[in-house]
Amino acid sequence: MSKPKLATIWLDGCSGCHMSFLDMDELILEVAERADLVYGPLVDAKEFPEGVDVTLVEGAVGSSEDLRKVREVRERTRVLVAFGDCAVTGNVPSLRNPIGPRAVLETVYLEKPTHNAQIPSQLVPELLEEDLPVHAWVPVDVYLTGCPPSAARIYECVKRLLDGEAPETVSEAVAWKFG
Amino acid sequence: MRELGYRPDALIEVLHTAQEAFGYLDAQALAYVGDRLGVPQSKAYGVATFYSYFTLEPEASHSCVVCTGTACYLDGAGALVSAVAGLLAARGQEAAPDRWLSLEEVRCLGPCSMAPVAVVDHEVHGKLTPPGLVSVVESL
Amino acid sequence: MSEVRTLQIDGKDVAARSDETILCAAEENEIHIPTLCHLEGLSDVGACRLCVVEVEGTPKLMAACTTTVEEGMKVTTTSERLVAYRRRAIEMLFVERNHICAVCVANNNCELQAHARNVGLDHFELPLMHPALPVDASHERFVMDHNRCILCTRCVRVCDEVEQAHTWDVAGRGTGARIVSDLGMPWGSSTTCTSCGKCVQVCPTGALFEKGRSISEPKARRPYLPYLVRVKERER
Amino acid sequence: MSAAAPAGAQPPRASANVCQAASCLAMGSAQVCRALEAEVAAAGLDDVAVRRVGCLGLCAAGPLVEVPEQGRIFERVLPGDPSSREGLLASLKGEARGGRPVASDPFFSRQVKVVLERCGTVDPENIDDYLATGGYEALAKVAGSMSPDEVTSEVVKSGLRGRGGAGYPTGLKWRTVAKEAGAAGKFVVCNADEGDPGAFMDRSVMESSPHQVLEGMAIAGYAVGANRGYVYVRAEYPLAAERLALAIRQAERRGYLGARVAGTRFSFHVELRMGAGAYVCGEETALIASIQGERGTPRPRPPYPAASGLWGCPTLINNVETFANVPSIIVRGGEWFASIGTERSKGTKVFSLAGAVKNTGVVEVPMGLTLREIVFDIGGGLAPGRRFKAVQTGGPAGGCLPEELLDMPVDYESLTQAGSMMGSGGMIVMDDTTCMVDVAKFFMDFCRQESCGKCVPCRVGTHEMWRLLDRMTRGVASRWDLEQLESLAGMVRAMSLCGLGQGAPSPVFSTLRYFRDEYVAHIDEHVCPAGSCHMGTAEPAAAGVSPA
Repeated sequence: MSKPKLATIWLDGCSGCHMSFLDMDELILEVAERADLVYGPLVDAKEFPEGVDVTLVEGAVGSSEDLRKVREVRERTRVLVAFGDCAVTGNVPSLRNPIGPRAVLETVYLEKPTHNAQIPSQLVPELLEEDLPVHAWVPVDVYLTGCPPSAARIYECVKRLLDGEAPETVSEAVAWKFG
Repeated sequence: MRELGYRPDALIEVLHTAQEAFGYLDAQALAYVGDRLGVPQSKAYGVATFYSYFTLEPEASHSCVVCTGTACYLDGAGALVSAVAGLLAARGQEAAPDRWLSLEEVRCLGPCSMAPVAVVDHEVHGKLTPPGLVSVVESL
Repeated sequence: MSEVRTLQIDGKDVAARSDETILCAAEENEIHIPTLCHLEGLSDVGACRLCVVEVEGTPKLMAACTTTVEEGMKVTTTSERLVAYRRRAIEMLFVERNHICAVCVANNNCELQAHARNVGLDHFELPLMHPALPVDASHERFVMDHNRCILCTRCVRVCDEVEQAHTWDVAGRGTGARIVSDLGMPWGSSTTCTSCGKCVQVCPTGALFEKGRSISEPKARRPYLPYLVRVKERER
Repeated sequence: MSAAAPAGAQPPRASANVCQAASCLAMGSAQVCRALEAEVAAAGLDDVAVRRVGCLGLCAAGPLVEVPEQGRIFERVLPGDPSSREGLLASLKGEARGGRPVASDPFFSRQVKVVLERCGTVDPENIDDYLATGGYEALAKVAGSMSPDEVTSEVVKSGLRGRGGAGYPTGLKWRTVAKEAGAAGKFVVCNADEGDPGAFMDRSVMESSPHQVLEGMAIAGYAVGANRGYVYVRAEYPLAAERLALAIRQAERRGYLGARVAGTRFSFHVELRMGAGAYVCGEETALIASIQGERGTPRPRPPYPAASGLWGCPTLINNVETFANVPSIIVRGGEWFASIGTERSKGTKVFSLAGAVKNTGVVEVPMGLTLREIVFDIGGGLAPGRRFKAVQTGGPAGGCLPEELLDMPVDYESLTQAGSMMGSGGMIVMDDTTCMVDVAKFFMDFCRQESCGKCVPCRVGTHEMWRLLDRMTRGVASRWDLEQLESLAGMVRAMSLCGLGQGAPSPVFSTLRYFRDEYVAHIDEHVCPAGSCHMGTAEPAAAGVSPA
């Protein structure tokens, strides 16, 4: 029997959750043993593969590209984990919501720069009107809160899911706090 | 205020009177009223902002109050509001400090049998159509 | 004079004074009912609704902090329905303003955050409202961050009832309600604020805080309120 | 001001009673009155009196003028149109023609008037008119020859229940307040903050017979041992407030209010307090806060105002219509009152009929009449070509009742069982062009704007329910949104602090109960069956919250 497929993806967030994931120390070897890490910032794969068992989604959905990715991930994943506060609530990236994307772009690219002030329009995805949690767009199976979630809780969550535990019981087991 | 005996419970009555006299309640009026009635400033401000009848902004020269009670709503009060709002937008006067007209919505004025109803400068107009209300307003 | 009443809370027979609230009676008997707007030493307003309990024979849920005990009362403090409703109420408090725990001065010292954890709230079903709210840092020592305010009015009550300055009150209504100082001007320009800091002390979240505090830095909780109230009562 | 005949003069042969209530006034009935006076004088009809009276009921056809001697009501008597007065003038001359015959017209003949007895017959600005029709007799009788307990017993016997909404037995409430010690005094408060959109009965009563309300309050004051009363009138009713203020002054001058009521040792002072635009102040604890000059935020009950109300004193709060019933109960007896209506809902109820019904206006019917009788017989049904869909009762805390319930008797219990409520008496008829999801959204928008913001279930819950309903009416909602709506509705009803929040989900519940198919059509098919919602082309994956 082949090993379950594990993927991670980094959307609108600071990558702190991925850092925390790496912070598992030697336990990461156990995860590597238990699963095939098929996609993520740590893996050299261009395309998000089909038939993934568990995907950890870090970050909120802030741009058209984030949205395209998260929909693709949802289609190709059995158990989707909203990984960290940005994915769960929008968290820091969502601080822009009260003022809207236009104001953010103007402040960052037009008012603040000392030279060559212009809003980039090529090769960068468009910002969505609001920066929203993952479950605003696609169904989420497990919410792993924390900014970031501790390595121990990430391990706990991944291990249980790889063991085939139901997402509901995993959710209960790893429920913690925001922040 | 003298009539009401400088009691804290007269706050709403006094604010009514002050608004009638000055058209709106500015910080000075609120501070004065609070002081004389023995009501803390923050409480006077809290009361003035709780009730929709009180306004902390200067009044426009004319007012158009569209009733959006149930009967009026069902009979097209929304279209009345948009028609006047459209007129205001066309005149570019909705945000000027010395505004020409204030457009407000109010919940049920009571003459439901005349729905939809609007009150233009304190005069009640019933069974209105959007062009009808616009012509009333334009004649001001 | 108060008399003794006997009642049942969660099946346990308890005795209480006739002027005591259900919350009081429960606390004395080590039965913990979640609270947020309640704070010992301040009057109760029954606003946060977290402490609602079921009372046999009453179809309505009663706020434990404002309902006095009655002879023979049968009170249930925890049921599936109550837990679900409390959870929803906490969720509502989160979504109506910008509570971003990760960057909040009260992170790990916040009663709202603790409640969310206690009821296992791990995401919001309701969409976040993301209102644009100001942060008032005009006071020389303190800051009022409306993004974190849950309108529990502890600050309003402590300022009115204990400090008796009545600098704070609530303005507006509905989701537009805001805590204001004096005539809605910046806190720093308040002529009534004594800068006593009691409001900062009683704030359950990170809405009121001392300048210079960093995220997650524990705030010293000083249980001075019951003492102050006793002193005031003695004076009277 | 009034054309009431001076004492000793010949009573007029005929009179033109011109309605001076808000709705007819807005159509120009003050000018009609003046024009009529001139025309009557010009025609040399010196035995005809032109009188200013209160509401004649059929507001749809105003300005209204009644010629009681001929039993006829003339409609749309317009100030600028002398031809609209031809039939009326002929009638005043003694010809029986034109107008609407009161005796045979079901709008008038099916009504039973207790509260509205004097509406449209007395000049609301003249206490003599009120006195001439037996006004203040009940108060004089009570203060002169009855014990407080006898008064309360009479009210208990009548079976009168609160007309403001919930239907709490009035006599019981009086007894509770009467039993309180009230060392620092007691208060009687008249709740005239008629805030339900689409309800205007209380306005009509205050504008048409203000003394009747004051008399009821004074009797209540005597019964419960209170010497001070407040009438809390909503700011949107300036005419009602003006007439009440005038009535208070007149009654004080004549000794029916003030230090020695009707020459007895009982004193009762009434003050008028104006609201300032806050629906929640109809809730009794919020109303108390507002009278005290505070923000109108409710507080948890108990303690009930009967034990601790205004300034902590025992306080009796009843609404306008409840008080207006009291003088008749005293004069004619509780048993007489109890003989009208049904087993558990005694007496009559005043309704304001509005919406898609022909005869909009104010009507008073015995409890237990069916909705069909009210809407179709009295109300005259709908405009030709329109189909009845629902009738909304009870305001924002009430519900929408469908066609299959038209034969339901109108009483407190039946309405509550059907998922609506009696409320204060607003009745809005809706036809097939009205979308029930949109109606639910309308009421939720109202509640969200009127929520005081004190408790979180109401403050946030009404906003969230409105948002979900708004999504539905725009055609972008999912089944998940519907689930959320139902879940929120249950939570807000159970958890809110006061009646506003507890009642806010009711229109949602009742429309879901009777018109669920309309919700489903909006969600599954993006179609508004009534054709009133502007359904945009479905947004690409709207940012709703999807299920876990």
